[in-house]
Formats: sequence, structure tokens, C-alpha cells
Amino acid sequence: MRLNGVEIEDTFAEAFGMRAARLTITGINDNWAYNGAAAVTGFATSVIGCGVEAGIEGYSSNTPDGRPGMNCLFFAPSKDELESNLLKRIGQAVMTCPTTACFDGDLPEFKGNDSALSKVNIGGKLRFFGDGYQASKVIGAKRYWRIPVMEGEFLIQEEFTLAKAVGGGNFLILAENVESALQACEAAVVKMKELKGIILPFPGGVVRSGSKVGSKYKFLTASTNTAYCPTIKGRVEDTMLSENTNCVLEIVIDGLTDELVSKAMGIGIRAAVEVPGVLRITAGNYGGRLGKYHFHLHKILGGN
Amino acid sequence: MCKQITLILKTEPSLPVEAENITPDNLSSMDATEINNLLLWYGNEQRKLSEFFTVEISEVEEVDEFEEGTPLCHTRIIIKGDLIRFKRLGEGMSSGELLIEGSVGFHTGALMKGGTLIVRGNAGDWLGAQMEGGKIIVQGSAGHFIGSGYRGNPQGMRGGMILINGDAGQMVGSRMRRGVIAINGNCGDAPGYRMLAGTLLIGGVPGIRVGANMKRGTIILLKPGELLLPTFYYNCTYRCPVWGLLYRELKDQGFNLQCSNKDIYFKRYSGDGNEGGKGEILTCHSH
Amino acid sequence: MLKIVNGQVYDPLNGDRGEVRDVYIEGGKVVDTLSTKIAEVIDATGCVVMPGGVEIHSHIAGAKVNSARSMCPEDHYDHFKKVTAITRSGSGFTIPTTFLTGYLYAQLGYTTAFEAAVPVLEARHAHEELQDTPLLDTGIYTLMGNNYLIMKVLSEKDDSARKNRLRDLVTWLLTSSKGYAVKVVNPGGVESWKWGKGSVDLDTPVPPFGVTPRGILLGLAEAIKDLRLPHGLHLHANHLGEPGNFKTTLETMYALEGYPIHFTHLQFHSYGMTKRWGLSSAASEIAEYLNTRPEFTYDVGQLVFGPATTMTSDSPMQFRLHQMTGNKWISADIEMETGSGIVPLAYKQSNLVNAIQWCIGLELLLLTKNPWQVSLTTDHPNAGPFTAYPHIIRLLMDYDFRNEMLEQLPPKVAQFTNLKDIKREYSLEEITIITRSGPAKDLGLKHKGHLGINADADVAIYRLLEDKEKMFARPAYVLKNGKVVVKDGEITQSLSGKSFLVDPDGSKVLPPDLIEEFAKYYTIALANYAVQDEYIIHPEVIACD
Amino acid sequence: MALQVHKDVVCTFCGCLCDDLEVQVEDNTITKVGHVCTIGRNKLMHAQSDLASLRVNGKEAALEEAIDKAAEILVQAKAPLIYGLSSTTSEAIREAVVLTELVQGTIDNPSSY
Amino acid sequence: MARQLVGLASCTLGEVKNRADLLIYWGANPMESHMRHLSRYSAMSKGMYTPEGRKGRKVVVIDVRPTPTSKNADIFLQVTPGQDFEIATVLRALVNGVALHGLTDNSLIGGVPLAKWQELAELMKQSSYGVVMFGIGLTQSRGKDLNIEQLSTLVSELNKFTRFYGIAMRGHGNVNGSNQVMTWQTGYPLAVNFNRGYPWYNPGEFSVVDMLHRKEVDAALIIATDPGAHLPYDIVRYLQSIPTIAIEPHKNLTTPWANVVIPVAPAGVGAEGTFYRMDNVPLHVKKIIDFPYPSDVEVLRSIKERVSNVKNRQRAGL
Repeated sequence: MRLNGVEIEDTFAEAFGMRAARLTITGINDNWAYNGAAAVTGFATSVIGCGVEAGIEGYSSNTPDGRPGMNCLFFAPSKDELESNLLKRIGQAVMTCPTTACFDGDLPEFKGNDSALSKVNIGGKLRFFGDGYQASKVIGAKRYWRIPVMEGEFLIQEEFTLAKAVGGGNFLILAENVESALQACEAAVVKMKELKGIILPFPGGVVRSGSKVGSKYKFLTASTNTAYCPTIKGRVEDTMLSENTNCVLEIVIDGLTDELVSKAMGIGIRAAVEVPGVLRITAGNYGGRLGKYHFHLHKILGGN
Repeated sequence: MCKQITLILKTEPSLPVEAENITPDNLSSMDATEINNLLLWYGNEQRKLSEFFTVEISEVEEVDEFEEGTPLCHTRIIIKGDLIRFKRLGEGMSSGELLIEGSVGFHTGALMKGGTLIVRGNAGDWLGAQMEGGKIIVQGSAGHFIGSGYRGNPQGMRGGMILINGDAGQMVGSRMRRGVIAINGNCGDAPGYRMLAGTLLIGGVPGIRVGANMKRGTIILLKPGELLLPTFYYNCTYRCPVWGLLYRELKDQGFNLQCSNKDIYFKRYSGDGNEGGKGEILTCHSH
Repeated sequence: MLKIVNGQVYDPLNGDRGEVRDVYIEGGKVVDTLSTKIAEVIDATGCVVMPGGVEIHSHIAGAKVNSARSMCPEDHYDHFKKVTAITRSGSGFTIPTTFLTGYLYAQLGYTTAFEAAVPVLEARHAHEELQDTPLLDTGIYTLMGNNYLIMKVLSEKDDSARKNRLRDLVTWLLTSSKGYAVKVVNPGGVESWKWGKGSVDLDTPVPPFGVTPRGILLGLAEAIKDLRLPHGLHLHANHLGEPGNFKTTLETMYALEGYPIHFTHLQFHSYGMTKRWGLSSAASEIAEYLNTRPEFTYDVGQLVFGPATTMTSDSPMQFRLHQMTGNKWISADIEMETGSGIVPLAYKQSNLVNAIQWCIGLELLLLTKNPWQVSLTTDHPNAGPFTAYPHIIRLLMDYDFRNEMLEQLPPKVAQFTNLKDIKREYSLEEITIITRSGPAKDLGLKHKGHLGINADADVAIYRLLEDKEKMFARPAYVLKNGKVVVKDGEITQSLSGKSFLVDPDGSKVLPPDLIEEFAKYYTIALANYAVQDEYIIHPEVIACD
Repeated sequence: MALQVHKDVVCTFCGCLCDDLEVQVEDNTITKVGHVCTIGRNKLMHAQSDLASLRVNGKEAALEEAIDKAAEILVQAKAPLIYGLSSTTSEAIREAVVLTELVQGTIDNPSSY
Repeated sequence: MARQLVGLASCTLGEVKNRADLLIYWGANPMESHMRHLSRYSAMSKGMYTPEGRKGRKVVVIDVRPTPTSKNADIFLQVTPGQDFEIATVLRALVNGVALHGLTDNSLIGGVPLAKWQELAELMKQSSYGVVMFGIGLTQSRGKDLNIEQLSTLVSELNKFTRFYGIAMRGHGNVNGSNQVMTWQTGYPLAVNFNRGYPWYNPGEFSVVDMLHRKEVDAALIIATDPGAHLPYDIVRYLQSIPTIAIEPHKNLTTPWANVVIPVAPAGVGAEGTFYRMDNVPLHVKKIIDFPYPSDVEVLRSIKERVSNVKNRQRAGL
């Protein structure tokens, strides 16, 4: 099919089941809430090298303590990995950040679907930093830990909710040149970010170094996506790029639900095809063998 | 559908009536005759409820104000009249709603496990004593030993919430183990006596011996009264992160605190030193 | 006149092991034939017929029990009994009120109970309470292990003078208190506590006379033997509850070989010690030795999970417990005589120490070969309330049930006890022995604990059930003094029991030097010391022979 | 009647219960008290004066009548209070508790305030 | 009542006489209220390990005003009224080495400089058998049972260092006995309600002053006590408005208005029986002379029989 004259390939993005958590980080003002959120979601583009994929969703309108706050989403392949990464990141990036407090964010996306949720104890483990002077406080039905720090107290909720979520939704923008590709990506990212419940974990929401499974080197499990690299188009037999394609960029989406991922892809693609110089939209998959979720581009965009 | 049972007091009895049978749990499956025949203790005799009250039952359609569209399904009892001579109303209740449009006597909501109990007037002593869960709201004032334990019991309130809009008597929250008590007005001596944990907020001026012998837990004083016992130690003046949480929780429950959320500094005291000093008293420093 | 027909009679003393025979009762006694044919008939088909239960060691009346009741209203709020046309009201779970205590014992088939520790100075109080304890024949044990006058006499150098004087003093203390037996609690240890000193071993000299616990024990044991008291020395040894105390217990036993001694709540005295000062079982060491010493008897003090109220004259031990648990604590030093302490407690299955204690009691019961040496107790309410007896009986009679319970304990108990390996199951005859016939014999009550001719007509009739806990929890009938007092587990009439006293062959007055000491150091007049006769409503003197 | 001297008498007027009093009685009248404090002496010496008189509703009455009336009052009450018991024997207190139980009332003594 | 939360370490008066080397009278003035207490049992008595009597003991009095007892004390600490709880709190801290915030030696606690309390704390720890005797000055000042609770805790904690006990200086002859009997029969020492046929306890709810104040009683039987003299005026007024029976040997402030007055022989003079001393030692009191009246036991038994007959008739539906 074609959208605004851009070819949408009849393929699908292959995505995986992941575990996700939403954190609300509050601070004395917007700036310090942001500093905490930025630090805790930093260096979290891909689980391959970062253990976790994370991003800031945006400012929270309704924080538990009534202070300015930001929501962040975290995705990891398993409960254990998510837990251990949260523990490290909150400990190093929120506890350290002046005036911040860290809460389990709401997950309205899972209302009525409790079976998708589980709890991990984060605050109850970080509390030992208090060296015996930590104290807990139960308000409502929730327990919080108060850890004395040089600035005052670091407040963190004991339990955080983990949800069964989706990671690795994606689409690729094939364009005539880098300017068009970037412009398309930027347009897509702006639109997609309006949606809550998803993150685009890569820098600026965009990744240039897409990968394929396997490598000629035995010690590597993944390597550059040769079929989409324009500079070696002539040397690669199975290149997927047409003559006039000179730049490919990918947008990866992690979302709390498959609907959200699919919605985000739709919004992003529609925004991208409006940019002149975009030639084709496709998506990455592994033949459908690895991931639980298949997002068919035509279906998302309302085609056949 | 929500079952609404209205009890209207005929005349005030001259001796106390023990009415622990009047709980939403008990009345939910009863018809009018059964309710009329329910026995209450009047001195050393048991008398039928109908001797004291006229009974009206109606069905009301209602939705949850927090969860839009979810139909409520519970029993609500509304009692109208001056119930000062009635003791143990709502004792041990675990669900539903008990609304008292007047004042009540002792032990109201004692041993309560869940549900909501609202008193439009004043409440007597032992309000919510040894309660485990649920919510009690008193729009007037309440007596001594709110959320406390009965004699000899090492533990008082173990959960839930008690919100008093007016004043409170002595030893509010004595030996409380968990939960929140908030008093908008003043209170008598020794609030939080032997407190084990939990949160006690006093909006007005407290009596003396605040938090005496407390082991753990938090007492928040918005209008600090006299000096604390010398076994409490001043630590610092700071913004307490928990305050925001509590403020919001109380506001969500419809409790009108006489102060703002923002820009409050607290002086933090640890104590009681004689009991290990793990408790805290936060006194409001500035608004 | 009454006859119980078709019941399976368990009367170990007379050789009945469930044989079906009729039991005839007349004038409050078991008889061989009835004088008339018109008799009430109780059909005991499908039931076992046993003598009424005999409680050898329980804290049910007197100053410290009442202090505990008063300190612990929380023990009472949820456990109460309404007044009826027949019975008084009451309250309490681990420390029930006097009337309730009588009812609860009767409702288990018990008809005799002894209050285990009474100072002479407060004996009047115990007797007042026992007057208000219905349905039980009772007696009290008189505390002497830390008595000033006893220690004074023991410090006497001349052997024969010492023996004679001690014999007279024991007689005087027993008769003054209207006591039944001599009780010793942590000999010397309580006096040492009053001096602010540490715990004592068998040979630690105790101020002010430098008498040792060994000296106190040997002196009293000899006096008791000499006076031919019906019950031997009732001994709560030193170091109760301390890890490794089995060594003291064994040493005490070695020291007292040849004397009739009743070691009380032996469970608390059979503790080994792990490398890290923790608790382990030394039940087998103790039981093995006991199996060779038929003159020694004991009651077990079996631990029961749930609330308990510890109370003992062992005041230093109670202070340790208070410090350990942080629970409230009452203590009372009693001038010239003893001390006492009370601490409420809850034993938990999940607590390793409690679980080990639980195992140790059962091990003792199961490893002691001769059931006549054993009495079932919970040292009520120290290790748990006596109302748990049916449960303990089931633990003894049902290996699978016991294992089921064992599996609910922390798995670590296996490292410290051997209970799992003991397969023994008690028979009904053996249960009869440890709950009635044995304690009656131990107490020298010849008309109790059996259903032979002239025995007191105290009878418990239980429906034979597979579940022994259910069976013993609700007797079909209980007869007290020939009258039906419980039917289907409910009280049908209330009556007051007898008080057992002794009248040993010693002097009933104090010698002049001790009269002088008394006048100087007691705060009451000697004339007001002895319990007056009016405090005993139905006395029965048991002969010293 | 001859003069009698009671020794080791217990003084019942305060919590000390001194039990070494010597009370001299002549013709059923206490004439002298030894080993006693002023309060105790006063109380004992005046034990026989100012006796209350048996009355029902202000009028002299017979014991039986008074007892009947007392029983009637207690039976009719829905919330009777039995109170006092600070200066009597435990035997009397035992009876007072049974009575309270029987009339289903409340019992208390001065140590509650 | 305080002992229901923390208990109390105590001893009989003979131990005070024989062993105590430190005596503290707190809010108690035995020279006037328990006149022979000092000579028979405490400060002045000579006992087994206290042969020197008064000379061998330290005597401390804590009271709000000088009293005959305080005049004979080694140390008299005159305190401001209503500060007993604060004093006991500070003593606990001093005994246990808990730091006191912002206080100097000269800071006043209950009107007395901290340094004095520090001295007392040391004295307590260094004594070998200390006893504090507390009276109505402590039990009836602001805080009431909290004061005793704090003092009891202090006494308990001192046992980590030495032997230390507390004794309540009970006033009336057998008020202790009435606590004892009620406890063994009902499980509770006072304020017991039987409305439902079983004992139920709650001081403040079922205690005499509170019940009468709230007019929750419709008849009263008063035995061997004079509410007309002891209770507040509004309460006596209410008592006068309901049927009241007084069983009482002597004319007092209640007998003139009680509906039924049954005179009885006074215990220990005209009737025998058991009394419990302030330290729980039970004594048998004698009958010395004949009275024209029965004992209160007999009267109560008669009333009981009458009531019981009526109740049984009611039960039988007659």
C-alpha cells in the first residue's frame, strides 16, 4: 500500500513480551524532578547493553506528594532483570538527586487486568542504606521508606508494580538523504510522544544502528543490519535498499500494551510519510519466530 | 443497588444502650421485621430495636464517586437522633457504611475492620479503639482514648483511619500500631502515649506529654503547644517528604486541614529517648 | 446410689485395661455391691470409665495467680462464662477466675488439683480462693526452698540437732500454712536474688548463712522422708529455662538418689546447649537416667503453642524473661520466705526456641519407660493452659498427628531434637496412668486415681473416639464424690470439694529461739501467722505412713 | 463481765493492718487500746458510739423489712451499682460480688478514682 | 491499673523492714495517713539487715509541700504539683544513661534542679535494696495512672542495677481485699459490669464516679464506704435522687438520706473475716465485742437469698 505516495511494505514489526514499571519522581520543583528523571532513565537505550530500556513519559499532573513530578517507564526482559536494574538506578540516580522522592506510578492501562501485574520490593531493599536509622511509614494502604540523607530524607515507596508489557515495536524510514530521514523521524517522535504509556528509548527517539541476529564473529550475537546499510549497498547481496535510498533510520517503541505500541507506530508512520524525501516504510522482524507480537504495518494503517 | 436502612430515634433512653448489633454486616441481610426485633442491651435487659427506633428501608442506586460507572453494592445505615446514650455502635463492622446524624456514646467503631463510619455530631470515649481497618470520620469532637487499646492490651489501633474535625480528649492514639489519626482541633494530654507506630496528626493545640513513651511512629503537631518532654531530641528544621503524602491522603478522604501543603517546614524531634528514640514528633515551623 | 454399667474400665492400679465391668457407687465411694436395688444407672456403653483426673502441679489460686489475673485483663476479655442457675460467671483463658477454673477442670474429667506454690505468709489467700474453686478436691504445696528459718536451722552445726529441728520446722510450716507437701523453687536462688546476686549452682553458698542449695535439698528431702509425708519433695530445680541446665538437673538428681523426689515441669530443666549458647534437647539424657531411678517422679510441663502466663516463685528467672521479651512484669519479694514473678508470654510455632521446648516435653514423655513416674502437666499456666490436655493426649497417642504438628515447626528443630525418631504411642492405660493413677500414687492419695473398693467416687467417662483430642475434651459424664457434675461436657451441678492436709509427727510450735527471730523479722504477729481452721471447709487429713 | 485483754488484734482502719494491738474490753465495751496510732485508737474507742439506725425511707424499721426493701430495689433496677467495700472483710466482698452478678449490675470500689 | 500495662516489682513490708537501705516516699505522708508505717515497717524500723534502723537507711521524700514525713527525711525534694510524670521520666533517663535534650544541671524538673535528680538517680542505683512508696499525691495528680505507670517502669528498670521495688500506700483498710476478691471472682480488680451476666471491665466506663456523673445507674447499694463524704457533690446529689441502700455500722454523711440503712457490726471489731494489707498479705481480723447488729456478710447473704428467690420465680415465669 501507499500512504501519501510512500510505499508501506507489507511486513510486520516483531516485538517481545517484556516487564515494565512506571515510576513517578517528584522534586521540590520541575527542575529537580527532571534532573532525577533524566538521570534514572539515562543510558537505557537497549537491553542488550544497558540491561533496561527507559524513557521519560512526561510531567505528572497528579503526584502522590503533590509536588512537581515526572513519570518514567522502564522495560526489561524479565522481572528479575527489571528489579535489579531499578534497584541500581533508583539507588544511584534518584536517591542521589536532591529533594527527589520516588513513587510507584499508576498503571491505569491495566485496569481490570490484575493478572498482568506483579509487585517487587524496591524501597524495602534500598532502605538498608539508612544504616538502621531508616523508618517506614504506611499511608493509605502503601508503605514508604524514609532514608536519612545529607539533604534531609529520601522517600521511596516500598513496592513497585510490574506489568507484562511489550518491547521492540519498530518501523524503519527509508529516505533519499539524511535530512529527509531525520526530519521524518523528528516529526514522528513529536507526535508519538504525545501518547502516554510508550517510550522511544533511543537518542531523540531514533536509532541509526539497527541490528540483525548473528555475526560472522562467533563471539557476537548481533551485528549491524547490513541489508539496510546504504554505504555497503553494492557489496551486500541481500540489500533491501533501492538505488535512491541513501539513509535509513529506525524508531523503536516499548509500550505498556500491544495496542499502545500499535497506535504509536500508526501515529509515527503517518507523520513520517508527510515529509518529502521519504521513500519507503518498513519494519524489522526475525521471520516471526522469536517475538510474541507481530505488528503488521498494513493492518495498523488500516489497509489489508 | 445499595440498601439503605434508616433508624430514627424515638426518645432518648435514660440508661445506656449497648448497640453493637447495629452494623451494616449484621443488618445487610435482614428484613424490616428482623431489624425491628434485633435485641439491644438496655441496662441488664435486652430490648427490641423497635422500642428505640423506627425503621425505614429503601434501595438507592449509586455509583462510586472515585471509580466512575462502578455501581456500589453495600449496606448503608443512617441513624438519626441524639445517640449519646448508645454505646458500641458499629463495633467490629467490616463493610458498608454507618452514618450517624447526631452524637454517639462510647466505643463507636471499636474493633472495626472495614467500611466507613461517619458521625455528624460528637463521639464518646474509645472511638475506634483497637480498630484494624476502615475509616471513621467525626465531624464534631471525640472523647478520650481514640484509637487506643483497652486496658492491658499492649496494642491499640492496628490499621485504618480516624478523622476528627473537632477536638479530641486525652490519650488519643495510645499504643497505636498502625494507621492514621488526624484531629483538626485541640486534644488533651498524652496524645500518642506509648505509640508503637502509625501516624497521629494534631491540627490544634495538644495537651502536655505528647508522645510520652512512644517507641516508633510519627506525631505531627501543626500548632505546637508546650515544651516536649526532655527525652525528645531536636534534630533539624526541614521539609518532610512524608507530609505531602499525608496531606494528599487526608484531602482525598475529604478531611479539611487548616493549613496548606506548600512551604511547610517542620522541626523534627526524635524520642522517646527512654524507649529507644525511634519515634518522631514533627512540629510545624512555618506556613 | 449409682451404678455405671457396660463401660470399658481403665483402672491400672487394679489391673483393669478396658475390661467391661460395672462400677458401683454409694456414699461418695466405690463399693463392691449396692445396699439397695434402686440405683441411678449410667449406661457407659461405648465409653471408657476412668478415675477422675488428678492434677499434680498447677497454679490456680493465691497471691501470684491473682496478681496475674489483675495484670492481664486482656487474657479475659474474649474468654468469659455467663452466670447460670447452677454456675457462677467467670473469665480468663490462661488465668481463669476461681469458679471458672473449677468448671474447666471438671469439664475435662479432672476432680482433684493441687496449687503448686504458696508461701506460708500468703497461704490464707490461696485457701480463700480454693473455697471459691468448685468441683475439685484441692491442696497446696508450701514453699520452703528460700525460707529464712529453714536456712537458719540448716546452718546449725550439730547433725542430730539440725535434723530434729528441721523436722519440727517443716511440720510447723506445713501445718501453719495448711499445706500438703513441701515445695522448693530454685533453692537458694531467690534469696540470692534479693541480695542482688547472680544465679546459684548446687554448691553456691547462699547468704546470710552460707547454706548451699545442695544442703537445703538434702536437709528437706531427709526431713520429708523422716516425716513420711505422703508426697515427696516437690522440686523446681535451679537454672530453670537456661540452655545447658540439664547438667544441673542431673547433678541434683545424683545428689538426691534414694529420696522420694518429684521433679516438677522437667521440660524446663532438660535443656542442652548448642555451640552458640542456643537451646537443644537433653531429654534423652534425663530420661535415660530416670529410667534407672524408680524413686524419682516428675511432671512434664509440656509447652502449648499460644498464650501463656508465666508465674513462679523463681523471681530471678522471671526478671530475665521480662528483660528478654520486654513484656510486662510483676515481681514480689515475700519477707523471710520467697519471691515471685509474673510475665505474660505467647509461645509461637514459628519460634525455634519454643518449637524445641515443645519437642523436649514430648521427648521426655515418650522416652520415660515407666508411666508411673510421669504426670501430665503444662505447669499451668506457665507452659500453657491445662485446657490443652486433650490435645497433648492426642499428641502422645497418635504418631501421625504428632508428626503432622512437628512438620509445622521450623525445620531446624530436627538439628536440636530427636522427636521425629520416636515412634512410641501411648495406650489408653498409659494415659490413665499419667493423668490420674500416677499422680494420685505420687501424691500418696490412696483413695484417688483408681476405681477399687473404697476409692473416692470421682469418675470420668469418655466416649471412645478415634480422635483422642475430641474424646478427652468432652466427657460424657464426670462424677465428683459420687454425684454427676458434668454431663455431655456441661456442668450439671456445682459442689465444693475437700482440702487435703497432712498432720506430720513433728512439733506444732516453734522453738523459743525461732519465736524470737519471728518476732524480730516478720511484720505480723506469730499468733496471726497460721491459717485458721475456718479457712478449710471440708478438710481431709492424709496420714503420714 | 470480767475484763478481757485481746492481744495481737488487727487494726482495720488503714492499709497497714498493724496486728499487734492490745484491746481491753470490759462488759462488752472497749475501754483501752494499746500499741496503736491515734487514728486507730480513736476509731476503736468510738466503734460503739454513733451507730447507724435501721431505717427504711427515713423511718425506723425491722431488719427483715429493710432486707426485703433492699432486695426489691435491686431486683427492680436495670442498672444497679454496688459500691464501696473498702472497709469490710473479703467474705463480705465475696457476697457482694455474687449479689452483683445476680442482679446483673456494676460493682466498684474507691480505688477506681 | 497502671500495672496492667507495665506490671510492678514489689515486696512485702517485711522486706522493707529487713532489707531496704533506701526509702523514697513519693506523694505519701505516712506520718499522718499511716501513722505506724514508719516505725513498724519502714524508715524507723529495725530489721534483719538493717539493725541500725533509721540510721542505716537513706530516706527521701518527694512531695509538693513540707510534711511531717519530709521533716524527718535525709533528702526532701519539694516539687511543683502535677509534674510527677515528668520527674519519673527524667529519672528513667538518668538511671539508664539516656541523654536529656537541652537540659543543664540547673534546669528545673518539677521545680527541682536536674542535678538533684541526678543525685537521686545515683542514690537509687547504688542502693542495695530500694523501695519507693507512693501515695495519693502521685495517684491523684495530673496524669493519674500514667504517673504510676512511669514510676513502675522506673522501678523495673532499676532492677537491672540493684533490687528496687514499689509499694502503693493503700488508704482504706481493705480496699486491697476488694480488689483481690473481685479479681479472683470476676478476673478484674474494679469497675466490673455484669449487665450481660458475665464480668466486663472498663474503668472510666464502669467506675463509680464516671457512671454516676453520667447518670447511668438507677439504684445503688453502698457497703462500708461513705460516698457522702468521699464523692463530689454533683454525684452525691444524683445518688440522692435514686433508690440507695447503705450497709454501714456508723452514722455518716450517707446514712441520713439513704432510702434503706442497714447497720452492721464493723469488721475487725464486731465481726471477723479476712483483710488484705497494702502489700497483699492477708490477715484474719477478729471479733472483739458483740454488736446489736448482724455482720455485713449475713445481711448481704439475706439480700442475696431474697433476690435469688425473686429471680428464680422470674425464670420460672411466675
